Amino acid sequence: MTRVAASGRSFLGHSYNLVGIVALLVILVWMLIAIFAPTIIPHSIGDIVDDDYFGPMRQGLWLGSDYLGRDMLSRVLMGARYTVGISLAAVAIACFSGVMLGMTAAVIGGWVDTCLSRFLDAMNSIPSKLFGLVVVAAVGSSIPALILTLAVIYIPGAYRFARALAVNINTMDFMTVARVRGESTAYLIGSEILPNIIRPVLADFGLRFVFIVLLLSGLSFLGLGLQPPLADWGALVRENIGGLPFAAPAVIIPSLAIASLTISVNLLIDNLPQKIRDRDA
Amino acid sequence: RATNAVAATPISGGTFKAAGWSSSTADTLDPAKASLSTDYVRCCSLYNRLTFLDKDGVTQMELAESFDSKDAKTWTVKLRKGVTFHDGKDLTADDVVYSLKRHLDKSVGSKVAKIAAQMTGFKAVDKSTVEITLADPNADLPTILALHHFMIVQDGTTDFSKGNGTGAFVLQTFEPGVRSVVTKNKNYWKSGKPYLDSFEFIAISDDSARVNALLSGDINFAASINPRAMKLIGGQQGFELSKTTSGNYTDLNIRLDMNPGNKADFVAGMKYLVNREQIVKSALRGLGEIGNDQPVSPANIFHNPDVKPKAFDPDKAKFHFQKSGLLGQSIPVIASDAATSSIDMAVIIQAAGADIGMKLDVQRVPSDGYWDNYWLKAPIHFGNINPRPTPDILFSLLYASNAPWNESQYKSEKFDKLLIEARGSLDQAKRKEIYNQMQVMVSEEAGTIIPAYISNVDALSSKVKGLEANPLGGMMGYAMAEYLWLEA
Amino acid sequence: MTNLVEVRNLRIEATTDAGRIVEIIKGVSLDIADGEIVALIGESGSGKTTVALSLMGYARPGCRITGGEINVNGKNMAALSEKQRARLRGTDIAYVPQSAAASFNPSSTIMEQVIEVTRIHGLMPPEQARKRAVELFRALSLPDPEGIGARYPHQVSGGQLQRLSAAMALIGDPKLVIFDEPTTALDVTTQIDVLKAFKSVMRAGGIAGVYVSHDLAVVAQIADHIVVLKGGQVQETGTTAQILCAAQHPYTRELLAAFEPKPRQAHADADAGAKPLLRIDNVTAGYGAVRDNGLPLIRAVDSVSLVVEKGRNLGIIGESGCGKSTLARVIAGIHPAAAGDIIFDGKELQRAAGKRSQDQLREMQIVFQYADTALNPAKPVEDIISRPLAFYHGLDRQARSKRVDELLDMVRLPRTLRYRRPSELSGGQKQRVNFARALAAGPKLIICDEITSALDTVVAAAVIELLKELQRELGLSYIFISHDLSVVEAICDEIMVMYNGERVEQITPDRLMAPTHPYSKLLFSSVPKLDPTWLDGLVRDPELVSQYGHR
Amino acid sequence: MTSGVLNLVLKRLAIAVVTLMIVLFAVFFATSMLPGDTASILLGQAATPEAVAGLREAMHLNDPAILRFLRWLFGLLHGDLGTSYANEMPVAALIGGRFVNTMELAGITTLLSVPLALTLGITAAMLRGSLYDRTVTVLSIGVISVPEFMVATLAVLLFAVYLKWLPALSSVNEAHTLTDLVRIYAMPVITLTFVISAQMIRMTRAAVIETLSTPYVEMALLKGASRSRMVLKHALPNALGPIVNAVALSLSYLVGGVIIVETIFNYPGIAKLMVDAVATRDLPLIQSCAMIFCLGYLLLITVADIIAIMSNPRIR
Ligand SMILES: Nc1ncnc2c1ncn2[C@@H]1O[C@H](COP(=O)(O)OP(=O)(O)OP(=O)(O)O)[C@@H](O)[C@H]1O
Ligand SMILES: Nc1ncnc2c1ncn2[C@@H]1O[C@H](COP(=O)(O)OP(=O)(O)OP(=O)(O)O)[C@@H](O)[C@H]1O
Ligand SMILES: [Mg+2]
Ligand SMILES: [Mg+2]
Repeated sequence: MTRVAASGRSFLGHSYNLVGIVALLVILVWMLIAIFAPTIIPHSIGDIVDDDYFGPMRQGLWLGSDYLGRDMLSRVLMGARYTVGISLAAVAIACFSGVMLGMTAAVIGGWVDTCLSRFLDAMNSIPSKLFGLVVVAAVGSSIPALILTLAVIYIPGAYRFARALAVNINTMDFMTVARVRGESTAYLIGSEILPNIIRPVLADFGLRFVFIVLLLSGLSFLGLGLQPPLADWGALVRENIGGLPFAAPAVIIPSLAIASLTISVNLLIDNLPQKIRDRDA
Repeated sequence: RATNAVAATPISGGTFKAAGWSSSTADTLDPAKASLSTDYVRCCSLYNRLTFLDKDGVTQMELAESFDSKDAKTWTVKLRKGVTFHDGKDLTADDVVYSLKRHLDKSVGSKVAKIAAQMTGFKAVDKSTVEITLADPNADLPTILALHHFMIVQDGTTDFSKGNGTGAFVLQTFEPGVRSVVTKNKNYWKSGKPYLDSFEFIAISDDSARVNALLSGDINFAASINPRAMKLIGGQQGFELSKTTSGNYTDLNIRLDMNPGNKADFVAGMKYLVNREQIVKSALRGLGEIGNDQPVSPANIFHNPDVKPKAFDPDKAKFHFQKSGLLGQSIPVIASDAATSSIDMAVIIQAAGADIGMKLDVQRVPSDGYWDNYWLKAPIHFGNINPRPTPDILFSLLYASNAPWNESQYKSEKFDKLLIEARGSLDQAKRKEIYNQMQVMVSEEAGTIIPAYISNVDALSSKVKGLEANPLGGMMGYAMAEYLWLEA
Repeated sequence: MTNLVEVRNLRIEATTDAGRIVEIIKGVSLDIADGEIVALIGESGSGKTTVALSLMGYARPGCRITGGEINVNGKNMAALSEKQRARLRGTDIAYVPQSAAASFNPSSTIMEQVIEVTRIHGLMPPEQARKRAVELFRALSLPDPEGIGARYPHQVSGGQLQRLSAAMALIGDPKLVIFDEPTTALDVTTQIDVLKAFKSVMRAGGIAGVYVSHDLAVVAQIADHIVVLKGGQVQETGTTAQILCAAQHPYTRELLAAFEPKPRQAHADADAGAKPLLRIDNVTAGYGAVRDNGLPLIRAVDSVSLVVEKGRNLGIIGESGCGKSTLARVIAGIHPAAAGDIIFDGKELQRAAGKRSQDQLREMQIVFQYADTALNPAKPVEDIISRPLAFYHGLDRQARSKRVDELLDMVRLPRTLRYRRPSELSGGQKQRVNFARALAAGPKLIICDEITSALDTVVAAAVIELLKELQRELGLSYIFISHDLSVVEAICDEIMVMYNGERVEQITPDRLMAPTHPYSKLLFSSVPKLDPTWLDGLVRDPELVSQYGHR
Repeated sequence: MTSGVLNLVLKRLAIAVVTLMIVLFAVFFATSMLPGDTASILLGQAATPEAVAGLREAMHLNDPAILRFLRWLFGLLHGDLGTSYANEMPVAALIGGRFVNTMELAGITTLLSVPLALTLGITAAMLRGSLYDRTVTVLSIGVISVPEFMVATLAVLLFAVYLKWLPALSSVNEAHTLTDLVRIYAMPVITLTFVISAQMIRMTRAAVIETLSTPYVEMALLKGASRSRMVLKHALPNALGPIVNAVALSLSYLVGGVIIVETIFNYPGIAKLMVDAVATRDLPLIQSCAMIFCLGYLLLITVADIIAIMSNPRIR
């Protein structure tokens, strides 16, 4: 019930807490790696540098080798590009459109709500494998197509969740006040409803991010997007899963990478910097 | 690697549970339609063929007692007597005629319709004699009929869900895409066989799940395991591995009638760029034999051992690419999980190309629909060819000018002539010589790069005895159920 | 003899986002003897609610009890564990919240919530509790005492909710009840009944009470002692008689002075030339299923007509639940009328707000009765007030900020409040933010639904002064819905009396003391006087009471 | 009130039927957009043009697709799901047992995961900001961020291969006693619980926290309500809308999304059937599976919507 104490430091009119800062740092580190990966990887990601497969960690091959004997360190670093980049883009699109649509439906109500809800329900009941295959067949495979597919798969869920929250807010008096002021739907959505549902929506965002990170690897098996030897972290886990009985770093490291990123994103969301409102008072 | 020594006396009894790697709702008990290993295993346990291939690749008689022909065109087949179907009916010449003739019926959708098409006449001479007439002479007919699709079913059968054959087991349960259970045929015509009381076959498509099921004791046999799991099984007590190198291969096809394959130097360059040793070592984890672009594998008696593997030579490759003017251009290469190991091979070739400035753009496409949409169609793509018993089948399916699956669109009049000549000849030595020559031609001229023959490794509990390798494929050419027994 | 409640040197602090500490209560001490009722009065924002809540050992989120002792029934509430406090809440000490509307759980029925205390503490079987609740409903003059429990909070009027929450507090037979402005939402006739009911219930049970109010007349009727608070400090304490007759502290005197009704200056331009700004004809509206004739099942407003002239004000009075708020919502187009016409500034208005033009919407502003739910909890005051400035007037950032300061000054709120969220404001502060927002639009007509009900007399007088000033400057008109007859009297040119959804009479303030309609008579005779004996000595026409008293 | 509810339910059902039709058509349209048809896929590597043409003819695949779709729909009206193209068995027979299996797995998982997730979500919300809360957050996110196939494989390695406590495969036809049942379902159910719980936990937590700061919860506190009562009686009912939606979305995964669990534990369920059906372009089977998924999904969200509406008297 009590708000998390605004402990920790303040900066630029916001207060931060330690967990949030650490989470943010982890994310930033991964983002930097994503940006600079091509210049810092020790080996080309396609090169087979180890005679053994699932090789252990050792000098030169700091994270061991994968199932073909490729350098795991390079692959994980490069994988960051795709996992961070594609997943963030996709989850942003999915949540943004889903939440916007959900709030719009709740605010406008009536047949707009009914049609949108039914349409998105229908979309959600089409199996994603079928959907992925159709996308490949129709527009071919590319990273933008991959991002859009991931987004489209997760829009209905974000929509439903946001709508459920927004419908409750929509019955409040302050919504009526804004309505009789003649406010546009866009304002009602963005300024009256959103601030009240932003926390659960962000929590949802964090989760969807995790799902997308994992689904990403699945779609590459349908031929969407990433082409070998490129691989996102999920795909790295998948292609090296045979190393699990040997506790090969090739399967453990990408799993840890996924966990570090997804947990950080969610912890950051739980511990977002808070705006200090009475700074000049 | 472990070999399963044949113990002295087989023991009868026991339930054998084995897992293959693929299954689908399209699973069938109709031998003509059989398409997956799962189907072959089931059909082998329920039906018999006229002939079969033994472990050395030599054709042996099964339901047939003899195959005779003077001109390799008209064949007389004597059938074994005293063979009965599971429902009690005797095996007759009519059953054989029906079984073979079905393949010509388009509505059956036979997988070997093309091969069967050369059989133009079937005649039940008497109750146990069948006469088969071919369009053109073919000395390989007894071997061809050892293909799994040519299993003998009862005359008039259209509903195959009963699995009514002459085989070693009787069908108990069959759930497509899930499992089948068969039980010992007490009236089996091969005396003493089978040893097993019942045999359950399921499919576990996930590689590690299959191995784990074996290790946990849920199954006795895991077919076709991932080479990387060998380490795991090798280290465990009570489990063994059985390796078969049959003629299965994954090949890189460069269509000679399309850009860039129409530039001879590009094809030549690619042949030098493929690091066969690396592929065997890394992609196949040593479970394969280096190939040199000849489809006839060492497991086949007609294999030409004089065709030597082309050495990996990036410099020569670069020279050819430069000559073809394609160096530096981005060339798409289609790979898919549908063609075993093709993605790994593609990546290896891609990396080699990158070193010399040859950009190969590997495109992974869905395995779903791969054979329909990309195989044979894309300018550069991978194929995967299952073992065939004879060079004639391989060449006429894959390399003759009119071959239905001419993967690289190789066309040579000389080759076509040689093919017909060898087919009609009953002289083994002469055929061997012709086939040798043809293998050299394919290796040199066609656009199909066959870097390796892929070995198949089955893992099994040490209690399972009697397993031998067979050139037709793993699981003793899919027919293991009939020969295995379980140690108490 | 020790007292039931002894508060010594209580200090309460709030921590702001920046980590700055604001002392809200600065060393308050007070005593309450058994069975005694002590009133806390003082200006809005002076810390009344905060002190009252602290008696339960509770400080609102963001606040902390930092010093002092709060002895209730021999236990120091500040030192008890949360579990021990919970055991006392509802049974020993009960609370009637200031904003009843927000304090009811919207998703469960009223009855469930009223008898919840008995469930929590296992006081009696639910059946018995329900019976007792119905008795309390009756004692508190609620309509339909048998059936009202089955309704949901949004289905009853504000005054009804306030009484329901009193029932909720009384059901556990507490030793001490804290009433936080319990009658502000009540009309005077109901208020009398409720006050009587409170008084008799408390007397009968020997219950002690803390009565938070700004209404001196009401306090005079019910309290034995009065504590005057300002800025988190006690200014003066004394018996009711002492404070009312011989107040020492200047602030107390100021409060008392503000209570005296000011002589109304009649409008200079009260001539026939005035043009009607708003006219409504035979408007009918209500709730529930629409019947064949297009009218709703429950009629909250029944064929009401009225006229508001430019620059003049209309007061609407009537008992709680008579349909005042519904009428306001109908005029504003929030709750479209089922029948009737609304003509504003010479043009016929659409019944639904959504179909009206932006200027029409701007020119008519409504200030909601429940400031609590009408303010977006996620937005700071500044954003709330500056929105109409940006929306209607397109002011830039700086101009907006300046105007927000002006508006805050107008409604007597400190400027530093602009960064707070509604949950960090006192009841009266919220109400004024709500009003400031309407002012920001620059309307021609403001419909004020109880905008001074939570304000102390001094601030209320200031707000009324402001209204008059604006009217003089800008020619505004007001529709003033209020229970507070003195306020209505002070500002309105016409007063409409509503009863049971119908308009029963329209009178002018000059004739205020001589209403013709019997209901009006009853109403006006019920206005409490500053005289502590007024309530006990009040004799009302029994015929009128039986006819117009509570259904 | 009750007639209002009935009305609502009927209205939602009507809408559900329309949605179902849209989905069936969309799935049909999507399938026909995919390259390749049943005949060529069944023939696989043996698909010479003549052979394909012949088989297509024999299977009546040359009829216009829309006609086949309508034929299937018409059959559906008579309760006939049609005959599979791939193996000529009645679709109902193919689906039957697997459908029961899927429902069993989904049911058991629901029984385990929903109470677990709600409890964790609610308690985390109650103890917001505490170590317990953070632990629940980290664990629940950690658990879903490990890919499903890895969780499953790890479980098998541990419990089946090394400890030999549980079978590696979940062969339902070998379950005879309750212990068998527990042993067989243990690993798939745990894996699925891992997968679907996080969403429910997080959403419950977020929604409950949102309502815990309302004045009526404060009022409950002042009535002496215990923490659990404040949460369960006051916060939870008002947070129900988003929570049931999250639960419904999570559970809908159990119908069509369990392909990995089905594959690894070799559990014959309906998800794999659909994948097979798509691979063979087996229209009647695809349509039937799609219908089941869609019905399951619609059922879940309709129930969720109704609960959400019922829980807020203002929109009821
Ligand atoms: N949503 C609703 N559904 C059913 N009845 C309602 C609803 N809202 C209000 N009512 C009823 O309509 C009547 C008029 O309510 P209204 O809010 O207009 O009263 P009011 O005069 O403003 O009272 P108060 O002074 O107490 O605020 C009341 O009896 C109330 O119970
Ligand atoms: N969370 C908070 N943070 C900072 N200040 C607060 C917080 N909550 C309340 N306050 C301030 O504390 C002061 C006392 O508030 P309180 O609610 O006790 O006033 P009140 O006397 O009850 O006023 P009213 O008559 O308007 O209800 C007010 O100035 C208010 O703005
Ligand atoms: Mg207050
Ligand atoms: Mg009202």
